[in-house]
Amino acid sequence: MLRGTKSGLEFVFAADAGDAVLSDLTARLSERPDFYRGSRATAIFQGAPLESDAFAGFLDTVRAHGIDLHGVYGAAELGPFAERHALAYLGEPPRPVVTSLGQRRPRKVVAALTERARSLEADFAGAREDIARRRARGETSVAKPDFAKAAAIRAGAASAGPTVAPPVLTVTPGTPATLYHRGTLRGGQILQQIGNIVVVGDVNPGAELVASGDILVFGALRGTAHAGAQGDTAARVAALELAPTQLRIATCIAADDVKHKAREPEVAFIRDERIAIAPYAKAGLR
Amino acid sequence: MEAIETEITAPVPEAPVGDQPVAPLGRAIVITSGKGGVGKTTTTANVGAALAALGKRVVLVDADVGLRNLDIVLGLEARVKYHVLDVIENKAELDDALVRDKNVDSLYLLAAAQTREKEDVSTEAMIGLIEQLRARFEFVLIDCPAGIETGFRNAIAGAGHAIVVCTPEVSAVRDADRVVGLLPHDWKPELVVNRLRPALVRKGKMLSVEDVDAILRLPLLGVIPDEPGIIIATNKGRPIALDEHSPVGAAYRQIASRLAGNDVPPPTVKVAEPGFFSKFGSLFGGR
Amino acid sequence: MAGRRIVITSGKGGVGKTTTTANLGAALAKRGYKVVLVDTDIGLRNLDLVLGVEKRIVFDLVEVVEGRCQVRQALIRDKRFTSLHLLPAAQTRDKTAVSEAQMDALIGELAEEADFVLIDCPAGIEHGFRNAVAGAREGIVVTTPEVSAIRDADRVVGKLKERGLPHTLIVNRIRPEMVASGEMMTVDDVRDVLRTEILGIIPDDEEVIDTTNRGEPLVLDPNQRLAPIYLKIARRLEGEKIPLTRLESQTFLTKLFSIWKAG
Amino acid sequence: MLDFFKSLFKPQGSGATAKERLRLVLLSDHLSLAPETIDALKADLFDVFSRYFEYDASQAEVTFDHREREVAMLASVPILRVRERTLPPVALAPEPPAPVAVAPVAVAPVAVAPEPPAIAEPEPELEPVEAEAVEAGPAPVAALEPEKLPIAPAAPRPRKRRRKRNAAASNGKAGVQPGLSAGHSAQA
Repeated sequence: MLRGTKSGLEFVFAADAGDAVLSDLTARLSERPDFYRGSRATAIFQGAPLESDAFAGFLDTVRAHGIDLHGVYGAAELGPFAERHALAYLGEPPRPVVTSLGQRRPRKVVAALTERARSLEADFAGAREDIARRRARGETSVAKPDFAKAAAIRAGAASAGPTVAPPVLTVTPGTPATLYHRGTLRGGQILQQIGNIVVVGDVNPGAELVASGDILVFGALRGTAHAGAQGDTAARVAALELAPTQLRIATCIAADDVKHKAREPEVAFIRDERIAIAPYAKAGLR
Repeated sequence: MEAIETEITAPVPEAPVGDQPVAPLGRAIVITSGKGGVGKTTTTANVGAALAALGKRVVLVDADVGLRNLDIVLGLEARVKYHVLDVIENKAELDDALVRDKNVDSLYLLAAAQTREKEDVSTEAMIGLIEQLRARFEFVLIDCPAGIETGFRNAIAGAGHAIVVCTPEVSAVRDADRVVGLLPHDWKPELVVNRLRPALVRKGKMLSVEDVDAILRLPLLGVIPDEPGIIIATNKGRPIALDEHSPVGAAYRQIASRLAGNDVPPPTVKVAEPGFFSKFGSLFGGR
Repeated sequence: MAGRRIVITSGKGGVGKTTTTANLGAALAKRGYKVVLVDTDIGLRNLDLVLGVEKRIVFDLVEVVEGRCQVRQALIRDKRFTSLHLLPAAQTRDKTAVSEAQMDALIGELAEEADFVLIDCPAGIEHGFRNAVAGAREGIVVTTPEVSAIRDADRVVGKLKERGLPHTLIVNRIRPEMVASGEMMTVDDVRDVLRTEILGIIPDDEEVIDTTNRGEPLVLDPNQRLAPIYLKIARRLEGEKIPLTRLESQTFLTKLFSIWKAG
Repeated sequence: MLDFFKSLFKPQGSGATAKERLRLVLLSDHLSLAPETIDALKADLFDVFSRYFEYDASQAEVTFDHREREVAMLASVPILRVRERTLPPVALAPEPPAPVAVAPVAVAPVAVAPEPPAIAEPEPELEPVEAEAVEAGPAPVAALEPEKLPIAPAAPRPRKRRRKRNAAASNGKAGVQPGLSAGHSAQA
């Protein structure tokens, strides 16, 4: 299975994985030939390493795609296997951080994303890689809100009489406050906030909400929402009608392809590196 | 030279002289939409003609510099001598640039410049011009250009109220929504749904008025059915609002009387069946 | 050899520019060409909607120009036509975010690896129009047989001539029954008035509204009446000489028949 | 034969009127005369009219008409009252009567660019228009060879005439009392 994480791409080989997995992974890569060019990757063997020369062939295609496979995680005896393939042996596989949801696990907790959504995941791996690399260089993935410009617009707007509403509505930086906005957010408007955002009203397609904390929409979220924009994977997005054009939490991206016309409020959060959507009432996430 | 016809007609109205009680300032309304080709110019011409037919003194301002069309829809293209920029650049008096409609007496047109750029008009000049017109007319309807660039900003700068024209079609609704987001917050824009085809709505092939309202959430001013008669009227250069037995004309007259303040029952929508909305789930939520 | 850089423009909005760009692009892709569609209508993004890929946009044209991502990361590949790509416009920016020079360079870069780069031009003749035309080397003017659309198309033809760009004309939304009854101008009328060569004639069809709502270019569906017409226009664009199907002649005969029947 | 036969059947619907109006509008757009010059020409014509009689400016029309081989300019001007004594002719001499004499001017970015105007294409129907159009025009304007024709007049015409027009205009145009309908004649 191919997975994109904060530290880059990861090829995960389950214990019982046979050679078929290799050809599947090669096919996945060739589908988007140069999308992952220049990204770093590691291989994780949950079981015994694949001794066959098919693995060597796999390594060649990985390098052909310009992916720098620099290390292998796995059980102890992986050392010689790693040297044979000129890879660094990195020891035990990293334990995925799973925040426990408590006993009352809701039965149909996760509206599982469809196959098409999962393929989107792979599609966005390159994008995630790029964001991760830029964060490593200290840049935020989202352009820092330009407070000076917003203030100027607001100042300018005040003096020039009936003029156009400022496209960017922002709040003074510093205290991670919550930006409260009443009224429908129209296409093309963007709310950026260090902290949380609460919107009472709809967020129409084409509008964007970007917050470093949580996002709550007391209405229909049809536009794009990006919570935990500075890497906070605990951030959540909730709405009475969650039908976003696109949903991002920290570095995870998902498009709501599931045709679930839920009649109830829902919340989206991160569970093992992926965005999960659950009915708000049952999610037990208070 | 062609023989000069002799014909006695009433001259152009004069600005009210100082001592007359200064009439209350007219209402400046901008007709906008974001997306082009949804019927802004046709709506401006027909609502203007209908208001004038009710005896109101109306001026139509074509703010679409470089893409002048209001004159052709009204059939006055031959009578335009001076345009907005001439007045703003003091090359002509406002009186000379005002062209009177050939069908309705109290309807006047101030045409756009055809060979100039939108950036040639400054926002302050536009506001000044609209103020001048509000002093002399009860209604100043401004035909706004498509898009959200300089032309759009100048068109809405002088106005105090907006009518958003939208066709029941996905990208038109989205662009209208974008424009409403750019209008000053204290305005209460009203919606006109244009070119509705009830048969298509029943077949679920076209958005219903409810679907459009679900996104835009604006008070509904009028619904205009899609009739070939409109193309014929534009070809002839005669507003269809003056045609008694045309359903489209009636719709425009209804909008005009609603603007003139007589309380007219809200627009009834013939389509009762479930809209396109329910069949395809949330409108933009995907298939 | 770098691909052809064609701007699809019209002056007046709502005449079918974006639908034509999407379907012409799909038709060319279906014929095996590598096609990149560029939406330059910054602030009023619609091409993604017509292609049904609005959910997959991560980066957009302005972010590419500002260097915040590489071109290949912003390009969205259509799932149905593997050789059709879209570079989406930005939604929360305005047209001044990009300059004519940047646009010319960007289109040049795209044309290196594509056979056709179709630029969907915004309505009007302001900054957006100048950006779209700056990147183009050829033009297709879309109009409808309606008075103000033709007048705006005439203005745009003048501007393309000013820049020395070769251009052809697509007459969209012709209603044969209204042409027959003399209530609508014929294609020849439009050509005489605009004095430009005709690339294609597209009759009015209510199905188009449905396909745009569902985000599926109609070239996809063979039993769509308009699908073969877009394919024929694509072949003409490639240089094939295909005679224009005269819509009126077909309606002229039906008119004759109706008179005989009524008489 | 088909065309003749077809024309029998196609009644003169609004499509034909639309084409006609469009052709005129585009013609005035296209004619190598910049619309400003056409407007200036129209304004001069109305100035000349106003020296001889009072007319209703809002109803006056100046259009171009395509005759078989040339373009005619038609003025239809409703007269209110003929002047007893005509106003002294405005001395035309000092004013540069035709913009032709003006030095080469930086061309304003007008639709018609320095390269040969659209009409120059070998369109048989329009070709002669170019050469004869101006002579056939009624206004006694100096002959304007097409190539030397600058796209836009260099300096806006001096405003001197404007005052005379206003003088003429002020007594000619009585203020419209609200409710005065067009039919009712307003004797100035």
